[in-house]
Amino acid sequence: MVVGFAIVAAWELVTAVGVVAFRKPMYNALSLVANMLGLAVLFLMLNAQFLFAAQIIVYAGAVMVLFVFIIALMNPETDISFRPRGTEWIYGVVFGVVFAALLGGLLFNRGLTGRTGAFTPEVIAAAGNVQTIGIALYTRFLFPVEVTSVLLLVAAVGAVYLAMRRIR
Amino acid sequence: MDILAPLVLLTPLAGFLVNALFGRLLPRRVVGWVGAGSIGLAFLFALLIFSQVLGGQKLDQSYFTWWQSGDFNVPFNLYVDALSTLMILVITGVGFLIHVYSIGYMREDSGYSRFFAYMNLFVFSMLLLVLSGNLVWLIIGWAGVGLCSYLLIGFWFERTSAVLAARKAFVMNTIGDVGMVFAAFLIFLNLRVLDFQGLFGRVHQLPRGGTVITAICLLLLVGALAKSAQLPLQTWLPDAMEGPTPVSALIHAATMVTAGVYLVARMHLLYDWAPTAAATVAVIGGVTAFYAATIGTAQVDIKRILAYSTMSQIGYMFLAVGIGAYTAGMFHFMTHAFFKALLFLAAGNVIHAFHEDQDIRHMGNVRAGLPITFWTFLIGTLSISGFPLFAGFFSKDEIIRAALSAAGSEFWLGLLALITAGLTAYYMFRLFFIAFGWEWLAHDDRHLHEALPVQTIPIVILAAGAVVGGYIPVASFLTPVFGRAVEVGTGAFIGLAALSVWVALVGFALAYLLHARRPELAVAWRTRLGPIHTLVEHKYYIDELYDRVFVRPGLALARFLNEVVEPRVIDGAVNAVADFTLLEAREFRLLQTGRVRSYALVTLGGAVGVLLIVIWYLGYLPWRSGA
Amino acid sequence: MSWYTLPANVPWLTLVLLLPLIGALLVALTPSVAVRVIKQLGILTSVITLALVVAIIGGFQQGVGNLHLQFEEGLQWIPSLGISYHLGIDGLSLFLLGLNALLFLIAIVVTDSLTPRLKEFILLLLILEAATAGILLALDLVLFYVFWEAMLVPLYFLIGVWGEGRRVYAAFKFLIYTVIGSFAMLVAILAVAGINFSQTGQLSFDWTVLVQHPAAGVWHLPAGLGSIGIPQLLFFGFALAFAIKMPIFPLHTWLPPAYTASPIPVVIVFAGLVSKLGAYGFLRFNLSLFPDAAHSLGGPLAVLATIGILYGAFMALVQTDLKRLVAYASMSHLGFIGLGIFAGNLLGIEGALVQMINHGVIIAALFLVVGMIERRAGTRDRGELRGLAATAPLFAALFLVVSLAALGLPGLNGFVGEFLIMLGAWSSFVPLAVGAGIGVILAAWYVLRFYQGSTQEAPPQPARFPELRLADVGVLAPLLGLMLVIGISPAFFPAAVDATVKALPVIVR
Amino acid sequence: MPVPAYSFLLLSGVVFTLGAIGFMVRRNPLVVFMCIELMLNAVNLAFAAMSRYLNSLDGVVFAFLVITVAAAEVVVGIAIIVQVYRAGRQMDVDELDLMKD
Repeated sequence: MVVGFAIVAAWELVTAVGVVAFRKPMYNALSLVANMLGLAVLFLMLNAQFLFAAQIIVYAGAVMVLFVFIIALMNPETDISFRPRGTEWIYGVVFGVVFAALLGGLLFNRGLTGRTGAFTPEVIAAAGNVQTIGIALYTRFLFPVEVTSVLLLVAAVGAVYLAMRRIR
Repeated sequence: MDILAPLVLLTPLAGFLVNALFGRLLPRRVVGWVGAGSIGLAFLFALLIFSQVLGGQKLDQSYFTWWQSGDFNVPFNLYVDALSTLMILVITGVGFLIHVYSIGYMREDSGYSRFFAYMNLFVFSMLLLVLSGNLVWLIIGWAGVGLCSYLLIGFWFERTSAVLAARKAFVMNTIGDVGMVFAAFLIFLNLRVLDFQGLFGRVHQLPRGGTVITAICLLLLVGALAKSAQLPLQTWLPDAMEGPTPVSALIHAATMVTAGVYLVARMHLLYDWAPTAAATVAVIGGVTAFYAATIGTAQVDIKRILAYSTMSQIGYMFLAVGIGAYTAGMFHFMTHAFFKALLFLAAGNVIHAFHEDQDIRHMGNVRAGLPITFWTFLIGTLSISGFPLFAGFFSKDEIIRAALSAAGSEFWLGLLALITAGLTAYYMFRLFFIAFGWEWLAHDDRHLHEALPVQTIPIVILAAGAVVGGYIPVASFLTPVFGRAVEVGTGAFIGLAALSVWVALVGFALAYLLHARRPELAVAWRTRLGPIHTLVEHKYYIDELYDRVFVRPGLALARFLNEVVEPRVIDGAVNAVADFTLLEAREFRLLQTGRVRSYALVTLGGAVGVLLIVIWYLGYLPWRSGA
Repeated sequence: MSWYTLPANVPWLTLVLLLPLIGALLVALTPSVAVRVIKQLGILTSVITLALVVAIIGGFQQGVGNLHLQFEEGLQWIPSLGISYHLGIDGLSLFLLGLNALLFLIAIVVTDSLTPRLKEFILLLLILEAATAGILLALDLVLFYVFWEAMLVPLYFLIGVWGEGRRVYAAFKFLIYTVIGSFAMLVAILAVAGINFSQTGQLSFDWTVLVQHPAAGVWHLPAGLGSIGIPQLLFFGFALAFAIKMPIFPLHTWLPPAYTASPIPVVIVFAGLVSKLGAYGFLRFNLSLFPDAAHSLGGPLAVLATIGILYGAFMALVQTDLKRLVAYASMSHLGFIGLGIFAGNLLGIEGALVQMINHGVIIAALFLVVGMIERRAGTRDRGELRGLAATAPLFAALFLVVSLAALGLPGLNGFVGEFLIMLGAWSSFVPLAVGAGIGVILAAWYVLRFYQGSTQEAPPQPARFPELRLADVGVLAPLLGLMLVIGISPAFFPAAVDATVKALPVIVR
Repeated sequence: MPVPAYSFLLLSGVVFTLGAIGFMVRRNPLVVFMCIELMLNAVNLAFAAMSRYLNSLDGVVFAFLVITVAAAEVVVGIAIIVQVYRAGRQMDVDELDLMKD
């Protein structure tokens, strides 16, 4: 188990660096696909089969296909210059590192706790993973789910509208 | 009586409402008789009350609540005793005669119904003032009187002078109202009552002559001074002559100016308890009597002379109530009501006959043209001058006697009153000789016409009152209120009477000499007295003084606030803050670059900050151990 | 009061809030060319609202209910934060609610049908009515805040769009001033709830909860700079919002431009009602939640209120624009209300309450009169008006009654409030009562200058000044009636509010 | 031996930071977008991990919602990028500053 996690974690880190560091957008996109697949594996290890499926279908499938299509369609050159303008990015990197350090400090201190719930792996296994999630989604989280669906609808309409219109 | 008292109030109010709401639709005859008739009816009710009060009855009845909260409980209650009965009799009786007179006097005025509406409201307010059983409603009546005087002084509102005079009267009266209101506060906060019955019962809880009772009495006095035109709040009264003449008669004889005297008399238990305040009343009264009389000697406007004579006579009344001779003061109030109403109404006839000219030097030969007016005016003059056996003689004499027989400072006030009596005789006969003239001063080419019977009959009735009013036993009627007046020995009585008659005769003789027998002497003396005459003629320049000290600085301060403080200082400070903010905003605007990255940087910084706070709270920072 | 009992299961107060909104919706659905329909809809809505409010006032029972609150309605809104939709009415808000309904009716009636964009105008007025009613009814601090801010939006547009002169400047100045105060109040609201949470463990923004646990504590400034009482600090936060709204000297400079720029229907509700909401806020929050701070800070505020009385009076003395004149007169009168509130005793506060109604009635009537003058004469400059009593006697007569009420003539309504306020002030701060008395004298002066300057002397100017029509008299009539009724027999007023005022924490303390 | 919870969280934090750094340094809007997706994924990982170790479903549900919202966001975002591209502008976030005050 630990070994498996170590391998996947390393995979994740490498692909994440790839997303940030490759010059060609297509490579970035492919790195991201790889990263997401790795993430899906991690979800499996966390006993979240439903998320695993959603991750593969929605992210690695739909979203990344969209990215790749667009990149292929527009065929942008290599990034004009890797270095952004201004000095903000330097502070950004510094902040990012500080952020990670703080987060790490927090984690190593085991500062994060939470209230334990009733859904132990055994309970989930007994009722079936997807069924449990489904019941939660459509009872306790009904309202957020509905709101999200509205959001999706709006996004779809917006995307169509934007795609139709030419910017003058 | 608990029904009669409101009826006395309601009939003038009904007259007011009819004339105010429908007056323009009604024919003039109806308007006039509604106006006068309502007062007449009130007089009849007052007579009924009088008969019951003679039988020893009193009334203190509350009709509805005005405000109740905690122990602040103010009802609308009416209080009828001998004092208020005397007041309502004079108010409605003399008021009725003045109303009847007005039917004739105002017959050609375009504001006929308005005039009667105001007059009825005036009488109503005055009745409310004297019948009210607590201070709040007294103040309401008090202010109503002030309002009506404002309305009637400014009756001819097209005239700028009338408008200004009305405003002056109102503002001065408001000063008095505020004084009254403050007095009411002190009374309530110290005694927790505002109704008279309770007040009279509890006033002795205060220390005698203490600060509180003195302050109460002095504040009440401020109200009384404003309403009764006594020093130093007297300047509105002469200007008030801008109103129609019947209004002057009503203000001076029956209503308004006597309210101050009534107030002090009504509150006599308080003034007895505050000797300093009472002495102040007496001093102000005596000084005002003298002051007004001196001014009266130098005026040429017939109504102004009468106005100063009123001020002077009210001064007598203040002197009387100030030294504790309440019955004498109220007695003089009654006789004064007769002869002053008479004088004003007769003067109104003369003014009408001389085509609204009020300058006494342009008048003359009245006896031939207006015989009734002439003779009644003479009766009035004799009465006010204190000639023996006329009404004024008895009442004025009583005041002077009371003052002279007292020890201490009142004695000097008595002497002043005596001198004033001489002055009164002088300026009244000066007026009479110049204006009403003898044949040798006649302006023959004028055709003078006597007034209508509706005007002369009230004057004749008043003249009768001015003659016989002195024989009415007011003192014994008022005994239940003030107690028995101090008896003076017969010898002293006759001696003092002879003295005052002698003084009056001196005044008469002087007037006869200077203005009838040898007018050139008057001219000579006027030049010889030069500056003093100018000073007196200009009312000691007190109007000008007030204008310089209060009115102009007030307006100047207002302009200064409006033009400098408001725009520069206050709004300036606000705008400075706004400008500073704008300046800062312009610098902060540079942060809005529009580039995604800078926004993201801020967001990231925020995330770091949040994390820091979380960690700090959980106590994981190295420099803070423990949660 | 309490001539009858209203059925208990009807959400009366929610109806008061909803009716104007329903009216606004109907107006919104009407085509904007149907001018008559729109105006009649507006009038109908406000008449029904007024009738409803009158029914509620009639059914109000003195001294009944939890904290003397009646017609209470409560619904959870954001339960996890202790925020609820809690409405209720007591002696503090009862008659103001009536004033609210009455003034909006008058405002809509006097709205000229030729007003451009009438539809939006009426719509905004109705929304404003709902917001102001909400301010009076809300018993949850967050709900109150929501209504308080919601009031600004329609008001801003009503001044900025339909105003005159420097209308955008005026509206913006008003907005900025108010928002600054509102933010201070928002912080104070959050702090009040937070402190209550730390003291009682119950997170609630409910007035009925907070009023029973007055905040306490002292905040020690760092570096030994002394300490500030926390109630005083919170008091200040609320006071800033309300003092600006009232306004209390020297926070008043938004007022003259805003009143001058507002069209007459707007200024009627603006001056007649909105300014009173500041005073109401003082009573509802400052004096109830921080009684100790009210005692310690009441003095300085009372001094400011008295300065306001005199300052407004002096300013009114020299104004030539009638609207500005009435604006300063209003400020002077509001100084009285402030003085009564900060006197902090029974009579002062009751006087302030009745004076709030009086001020609404009187100022609305004065602005109506100014509007009539302006519409007939085409000018508002005092110097260009003279002798109108000769051409329009009825107008002059009604104007006179309004003026007399404004200068506090005993027997009319202004006197009742001023008397009680000065009595209350006298028992707390004697010099301030004397200052207020001087203000009364100045009021006689400036009101008479105003009245006499425009209606008296000769020759009449402008020469043609049409007499009032029946409709004009009808608009003024309810206000004149109130002036007389409250002036002569105001006993109904303490009969309804006495229990509430006596139970105010600032008095109980 | 089970994997400790904080190792998942740590991984999540590192990936998130990488995404954030990428956001700060890249100029191609498409890549910036990908970095955002990376950060969202990192968060999802944290959600799922906490859900697992606290025996609660809330984290999973939230992760699901995040996926949905991310999908919506990508759709709209890419539509905007396409529009900008069509308008012939350079693919450079530093050039897109029309929102400047």
